[in-house]
Amino acid sequence: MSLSRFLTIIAMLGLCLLPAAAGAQAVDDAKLKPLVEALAGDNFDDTSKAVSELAKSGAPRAAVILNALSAGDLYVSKTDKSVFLGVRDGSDYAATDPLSGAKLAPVPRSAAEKIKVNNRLRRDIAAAIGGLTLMSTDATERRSAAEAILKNRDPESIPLLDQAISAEKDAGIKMLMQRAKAAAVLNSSAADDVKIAAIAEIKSGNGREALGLLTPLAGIQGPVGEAAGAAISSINSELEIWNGIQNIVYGLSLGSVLLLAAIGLAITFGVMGVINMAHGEMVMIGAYTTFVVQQIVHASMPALSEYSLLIALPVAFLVSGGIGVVIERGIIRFLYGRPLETLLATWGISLVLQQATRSWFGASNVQVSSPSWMSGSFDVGMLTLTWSRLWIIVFALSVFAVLQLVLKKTMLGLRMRAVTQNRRMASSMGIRTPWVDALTFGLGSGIAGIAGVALSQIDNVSPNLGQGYIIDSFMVVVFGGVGNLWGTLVGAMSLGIANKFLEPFAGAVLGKILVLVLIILFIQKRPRGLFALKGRAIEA
Amino acid sequence: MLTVENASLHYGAAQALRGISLEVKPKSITCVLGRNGVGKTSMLRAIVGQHPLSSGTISFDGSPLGKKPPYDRARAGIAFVPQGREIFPLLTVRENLATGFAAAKRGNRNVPPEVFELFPVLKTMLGRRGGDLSGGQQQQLAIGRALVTRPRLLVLDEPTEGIQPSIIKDIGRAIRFLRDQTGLAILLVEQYLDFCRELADHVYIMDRGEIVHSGDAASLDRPEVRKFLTV
Amino acid sequence: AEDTIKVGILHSLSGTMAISETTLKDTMLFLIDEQNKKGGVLGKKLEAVVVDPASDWPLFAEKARQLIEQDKVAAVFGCWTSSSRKSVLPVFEELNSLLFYPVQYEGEESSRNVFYTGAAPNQQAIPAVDYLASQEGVQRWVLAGTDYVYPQTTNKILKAYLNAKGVKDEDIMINYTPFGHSDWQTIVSDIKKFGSAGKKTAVVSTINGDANVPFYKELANQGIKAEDIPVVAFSVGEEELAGLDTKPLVGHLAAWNYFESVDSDANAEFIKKWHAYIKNDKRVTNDPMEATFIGFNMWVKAVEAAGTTKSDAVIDSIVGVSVPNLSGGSATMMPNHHITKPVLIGEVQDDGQFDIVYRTPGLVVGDEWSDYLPGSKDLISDWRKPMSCGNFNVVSGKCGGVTN
Amino acid sequence: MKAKDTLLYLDGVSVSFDGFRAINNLSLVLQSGEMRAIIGPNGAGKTTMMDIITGKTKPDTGDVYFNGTVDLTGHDEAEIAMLGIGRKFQKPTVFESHTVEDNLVLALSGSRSAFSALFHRQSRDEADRILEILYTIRLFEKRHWLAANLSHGQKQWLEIGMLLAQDPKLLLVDEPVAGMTDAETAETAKLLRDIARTRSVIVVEHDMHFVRELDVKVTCLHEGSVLAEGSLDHVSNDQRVIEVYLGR
Amino acid sequence: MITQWFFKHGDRRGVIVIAFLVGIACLVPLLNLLVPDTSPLHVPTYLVSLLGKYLTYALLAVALDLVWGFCGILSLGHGAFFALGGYAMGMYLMRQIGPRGVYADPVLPDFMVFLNWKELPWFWYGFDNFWFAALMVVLVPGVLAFGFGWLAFRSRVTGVYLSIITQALTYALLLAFFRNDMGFGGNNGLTDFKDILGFNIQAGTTRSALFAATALFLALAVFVSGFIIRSKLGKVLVGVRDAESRMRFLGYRVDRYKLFVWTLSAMMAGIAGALYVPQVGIINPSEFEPANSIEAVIWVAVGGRGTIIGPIIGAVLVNFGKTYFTTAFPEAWLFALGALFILVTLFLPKGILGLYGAWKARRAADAAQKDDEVLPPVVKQSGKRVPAPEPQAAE
Ligand SMILES: Nc1ncnc2c1ncn2[C@@H]1O[C@H](COP(=O)(O)OP(=O)(O)OP(=O)(O)O)[C@@H](O)[C@H]1O
Ligand SMILES: Nc1ncnc2c1ncn2[C@@H]1O[C@H](COP(=O)(O)OP(=O)(O)OP(=O)(O)O)[C@@H](O)[C@H]1O
Ligand SMILES: NC(N)=O
Ligand SMILES: [Mg+2]
Ligand SMILES: [Mg+2]
Repeated sequence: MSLSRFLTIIAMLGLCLLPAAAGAQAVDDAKLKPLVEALAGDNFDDTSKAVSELAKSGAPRAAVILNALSAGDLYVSKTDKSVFLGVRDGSDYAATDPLSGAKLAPVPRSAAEKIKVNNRLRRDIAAAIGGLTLMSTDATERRSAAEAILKNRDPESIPLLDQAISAEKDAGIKMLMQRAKAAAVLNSSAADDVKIAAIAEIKSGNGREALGLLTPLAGIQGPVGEAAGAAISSINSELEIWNGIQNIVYGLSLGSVLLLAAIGLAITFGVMGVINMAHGEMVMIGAYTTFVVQQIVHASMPALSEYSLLIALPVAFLVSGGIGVVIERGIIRFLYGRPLETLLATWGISLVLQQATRSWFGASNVQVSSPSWMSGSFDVGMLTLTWSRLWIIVFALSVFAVLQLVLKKTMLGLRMRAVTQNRRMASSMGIRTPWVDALTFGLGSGIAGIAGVALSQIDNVSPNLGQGYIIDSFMVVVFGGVGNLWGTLVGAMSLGIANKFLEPFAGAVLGKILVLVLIILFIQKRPRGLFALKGRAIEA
Repeated sequence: MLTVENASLHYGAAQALRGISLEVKPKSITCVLGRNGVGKTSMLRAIVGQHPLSSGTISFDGSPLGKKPPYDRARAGIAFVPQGREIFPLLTVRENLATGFAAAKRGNRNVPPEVFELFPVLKTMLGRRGGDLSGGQQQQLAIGRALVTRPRLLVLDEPTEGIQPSIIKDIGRAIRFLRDQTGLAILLVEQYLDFCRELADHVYIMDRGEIVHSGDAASLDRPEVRKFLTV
Repeated sequence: AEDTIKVGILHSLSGTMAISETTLKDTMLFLIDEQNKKGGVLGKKLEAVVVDPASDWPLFAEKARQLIEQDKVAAVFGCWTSSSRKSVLPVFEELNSLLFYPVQYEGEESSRNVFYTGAAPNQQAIPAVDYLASQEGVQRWVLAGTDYVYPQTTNKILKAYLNAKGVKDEDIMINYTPFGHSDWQTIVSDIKKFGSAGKKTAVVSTINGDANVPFYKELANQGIKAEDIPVVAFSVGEEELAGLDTKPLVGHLAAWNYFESVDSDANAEFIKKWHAYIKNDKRVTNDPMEATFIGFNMWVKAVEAAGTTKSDAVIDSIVGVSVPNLSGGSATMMPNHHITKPVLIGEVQDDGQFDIVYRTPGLVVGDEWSDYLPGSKDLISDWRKPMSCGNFNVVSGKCGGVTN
Repeated sequence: MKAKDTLLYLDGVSVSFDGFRAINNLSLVLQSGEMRAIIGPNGAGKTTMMDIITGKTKPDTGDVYFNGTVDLTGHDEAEIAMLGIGRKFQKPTVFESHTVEDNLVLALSGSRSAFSALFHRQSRDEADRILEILYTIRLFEKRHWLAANLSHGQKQWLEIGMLLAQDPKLLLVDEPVAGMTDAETAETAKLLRDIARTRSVIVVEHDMHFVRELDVKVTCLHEGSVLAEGSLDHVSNDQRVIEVYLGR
Repeated sequence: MITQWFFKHGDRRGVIVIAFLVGIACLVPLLNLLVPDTSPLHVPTYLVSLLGKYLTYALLAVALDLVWGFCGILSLGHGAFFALGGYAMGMYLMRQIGPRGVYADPVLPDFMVFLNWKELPWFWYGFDNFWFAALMVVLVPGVLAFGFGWLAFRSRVTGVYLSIITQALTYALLLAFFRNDMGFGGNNGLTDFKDILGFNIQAGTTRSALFAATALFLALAVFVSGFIIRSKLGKVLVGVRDAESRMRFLGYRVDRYKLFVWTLSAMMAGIAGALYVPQVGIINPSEFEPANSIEAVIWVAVGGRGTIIGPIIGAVLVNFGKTYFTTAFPEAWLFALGALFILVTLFLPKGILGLYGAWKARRAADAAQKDDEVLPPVVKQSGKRVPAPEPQAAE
């Protein structure tokens, strides 16, 4: 039985190879022209059909044409219905003949229409191109070709894959191809044992993806179904563990965001005792500074675009810090000794800053783009972690470390603490209190500003940005224990992790409510926060 | 070295000093006495710049201090040991002492050894938070902290308050030592008569915001002077 | 301009909703300006009265009352959130004035004094789901929304609709998040998980304003591509995309009744004039702007027809009024005070615009009382005389709200 | 020794802060009607001992009994105060935004319940008592002043006044004469001796003249335990006391 | 009798305020209902409900000042009590609609019908009865405040820690009430009210009556607060504000005192909310927003903390400013309001009422000058104004 099955497969392989062999022969352009023209069909079904035919034709430029279609660079002339590759050039399209690659006369924009693609088409094209580029010399093309087939699971590509697998040198791509093949096999009418081998192959890969491929099989009666079922439950139990890990990692990541948002406040409020309702606006100003810096960099130094965030960091620090200094000198300094009134004044400041931003930049979001090193994600086991989140964790911890160093190890830090504990006496010790006050508030604000740079990567940049963080920030600082930077760190992280552990079973809304209730109850146990300062020193 | 001329001071509507004049000579110990609430602390606050005068002048080294803020006065060499200690509660003892570096010259940014000789307890408690110390320990810290600035004029407001007898003696010795060795001028407000009598080169007595007596230490034993200090 | 007709503009210019509503205030000023260039209405110039209800719902009610009683405006254009509309509704009814409400909403309302020029759920959500099911072959659905009435109701309707089409409960995941939610890691990862069951999966998003940018950023970063798990949104338009880098989001969808990319002469002209008015070529247009445009023109036409701005007359004359919309057709005010609209599905492009991939063949009439909710399926609304009832129960044959 | 028949009984009390032993196996007994002076170097644990008695600090180990039977470690500050233990703090603490008179009104003995406070009307007796105290502490003229505006010494007096108003069975007085003139010191000593006729008093002071004038048994604490006890002459001749406390 | 007693025990300013409030409680409705539209004395209905709304805010502010100004408890969550009172009233008004709702359900409110609720949840029982609802108006905020306060004061949570957990409380309630599942109408809240105690809620007479009721309740609140502050209990509270632990050493059970005013204040806030809802016609979760509570704190600060009248002035003034500015400069009004807050803090450290206090102090000082005697900077006996030193934050 297994022999006969083997023979059938051989036969099938042979059949499948036929079109590929046919494709190897050159086909003259005239025959292809109607195919290309058919891409501009009236509905997506027609286009889709044209795509697969074009791919099967094996025309050397098919990949180019299909890529262009997918990218939206293929146009159809309104007058003669001819199809061309277009690039926007003022009010015209610079046109190229899709088949020959020859330059054509420019076509006015109004005379041509883009050939529309939707998701389904894009998927079809990717799969079609996948077949065409599986043997490409470019590794990335081969990789995406394999990925496309893995998604599309077309049994027809099995022979192609075999060919490619044997030629493949890159181990990673090879594995991907093998998985693609396994996926295709599962989708074919291959024999049970071949399928079971394929299941093993799939199971060794990415867990989530494997689940997606295997779940439909689980219902099948017989050995394949059983094998799939076993594979699924083993993947699932592994996923359980990874879920726990994921909660912790995501919790740390959320915690880092909270930490960043709160850390400036830990200075202006925690150290200085100013109930700084304008803290959120300092964060917002940092985010807007990032926006402006990016605009300038894009416009005048496009080469540095990738690093505009790094440029924005010091600028945001200076801008927010500078505004902080101005606020301190202009308003806050008259309020030392009456901290509750700082609430009123800074609330006023926050209203003014919000409205100023709104008048200046408009009420809606502005766009801050992410450099490539902060885009995308990577997998660790079954956990997906995005680069932006990772960098934010790293960044938050670094900011924390630097700040801790400044406060604990520098003369400035000592003076800041002395001034905020007893301004009058600090002055009598020779400390220039106005200076120190301005610098402290500036430092807190500046740090809020650089937090804004980081938050611009994951959140809205709008005049309301700060409002979204102010409550959480106060919560973190107070939960951790006012005046204790370590408390802020641990507070932020524990709130983040608590949130992430509650979210899966309580849902995001109830989870958040529960966290708030936990904070209320926790404060009963520790009325001065997580890292409460103890002893007489507090009452002194 | 320090001259106060015709100084008046108000708290809101209430007048606490009424045209006070006094002088502190270099290398000398000047002692001010008076009952509770006569304005001693107010005068010291005016000298160190913590409260503005409503009229009159204070000059240090011949130049009027005017509206100079406290930190400039500290940097000019006036150190202050306030009533009620006012140490920084959340800073450690070491850090409390280090706050004095702000007013010290660059080369002098260390704790002079006399401080630990005088108050050995501070050395054992360097890592403890100032606010956790006992009252007397805090008082010792406050004096030590003032010495860290290497002042030329040391202003002390009831420095013996709450300090154990043996250390009071030490403080007396130290003050004298500082006057003799480093040429420090000292302005001392005290209630502790014996302490004053032993130390003072010159004494003033205040009553109701005015100076009512000025003389040497011996004059304190005169009955007409004594009456200012009775109830 | 001694004798003018005053028009109230009641959109938040500060607070959380300013982000969306400010544009509508500008749109109204633009439309009034255009109308005045054409000579105004009934021979009088229009005069805008702008107030800022500051995203504060009771303030909406206060401002509405002030506009009507103090400023004596002929009609008010405004509100965005349903809460704000709910808070002004009694005021409009009590003082018998007119409100034109330009935003898509959950339905389940029909007031004699309010004209709903945004979409009802059947003019947005249901066609979008149909599109995904037929064109993308979606079998598994994530209904993700912000935890408030509009998403909850829409999802209720959608769930009933999907169930009716044979989708099982296990293939529907419903997820709610708080307002302004910004940490989407877990949810996006859950969506991924839900999508790896071997069936084509899509997300139907009723996530509100602020939360969208972080949601899409996370979506992009975690690599959920439109080809794998498409997201179709009902509250994400050109204005929202302006805050996003859309390159990783190409192919995700939105369902509206208008897109800036609509290819029509009316739209081209509207955009041109808008840019000229606002003096900024980069300002986008969006669906609520179109709804405002339609509502305003309907009001103008109804006033001209009635020959007066008096509320009762306008209410009588406006039903049946038809004005051009921006997508090349026209919109008609129906007896239920909702309008007819085409439904468009667009895919996000890398330039922040939408490519229209689907358009309903005809116009869809806004359904105020959803057919998919048990409590309202028997209700209809018809404000024409003699029925003049917003909630007529076809089974009992009674008008619910007025008689017992 | 038995706790019974004593007013205050401390036995084997220890307390440490972050590993530092501030009170170390301290035992102290006070009979009712007794006045005791406590001396000892700075940091010996005198204030901490008062903190323990008044419920501010809980001891790590040891017994603290009041009136022979009441275990003070099981009560909070307010309850202990209501038992009849009053305290004057080392650093004067008064209610700064109340007038001098209101400070005394608040301290005046009587019901502490919120309800009675709401409907409280000052009786003649109470008014007289306040006047009397105002004269005693020499703040009669300043009775309408806000306490915030008093000088340091005046606050000391006000606090003594509050203690008097409270009329407790046991008075704990931490450095009452710090910042007082010699004449006032003598006055205070007289006052305390008067009080001690009817109540028990513990006084902490560094002023030896004052302690001498009190003329009572003296306990010298050192490093959290009793170093010497007895008459002042006895204690002040103790070599160890001279060594750590009095100096030469 | 009562007036006699009142004049003897109330201080003069309190009496004036109460008399004024009672006066407008009569006058405004009269001017609205009896004076013809054309008369310049006519008070339009628009203004009546606007003033009514301001006065409910003023009542909230008085409640807040009772705990903050006099007892040092800075609540950043008083809006929660206000909103709960409002919801209790809203539930009554909802039930009053009866079968007149759009779905004509005799029992279920509209939002329950369309969200497919089958029966009335238990916590809606009884709200068809006005007196039950009225009881709940004070009981629900009262019980919540009592429970919350009992925990917090017993654990000695003070200062910013207390402030922040009050904020957490209102924030949690905000999120909870947002949920449709809670059965309070989700974010749309309760609205579309028809009548109250059988009177049409939109009728001019009803509005006037509600206004009068609000003014009278505010007068009552002023009276009660004044009574408390002038009593020994008031002195204890101020003592707690200044030196809580010292108060304990005097034998006062500080937690009970705090709990008493805290709960009372929450109940007052609940009444304010209950009066607010019929006048604005809607209650929804946004009333729980932390920003609303902070705003209430700001009214108190602007008017003058630690006074009874200051909060009223602050609430009315700030809200009048908001009403006026949002119309006069809709695009820039936040600049005006923000600047107002900043300027008040900088130049009127004691709030607007502080101006008066400063003026009085100056007069006292002038008098003192003549005496040539060191006179007290603040002459006070009646407890009218108690300057508040700041609790030391973060030290
Ligand atoms: N901040 C203040 N506001 C108002 N009056 C004050 C203030 N500080 C002190 N006074 C008053 O000014 C007068 C002088 O006070 P000062 O503190 O200078 O007295 P003192 O001589 O140092 O007294 P003591 O010996 O008690 O320390 C006193 O009557 C006091 O009540
Ligand atoms: N909370 C605390 N944390 C750390 N150390 C403390 C704390 N409280 C007290 N101490 C230490 O305990 C010791 C005893 O302090 P205490 O205040 O009781 O001394 P005292 O006898 O009253 O001294 P003084 O005469 O100076 O007032 C001191 O060394 C002090 O530094
Ligand atoms: N109506 C809405 N989108 O709230
Ligand atoms: Mg003094
Ligand atoms: Mg002590």
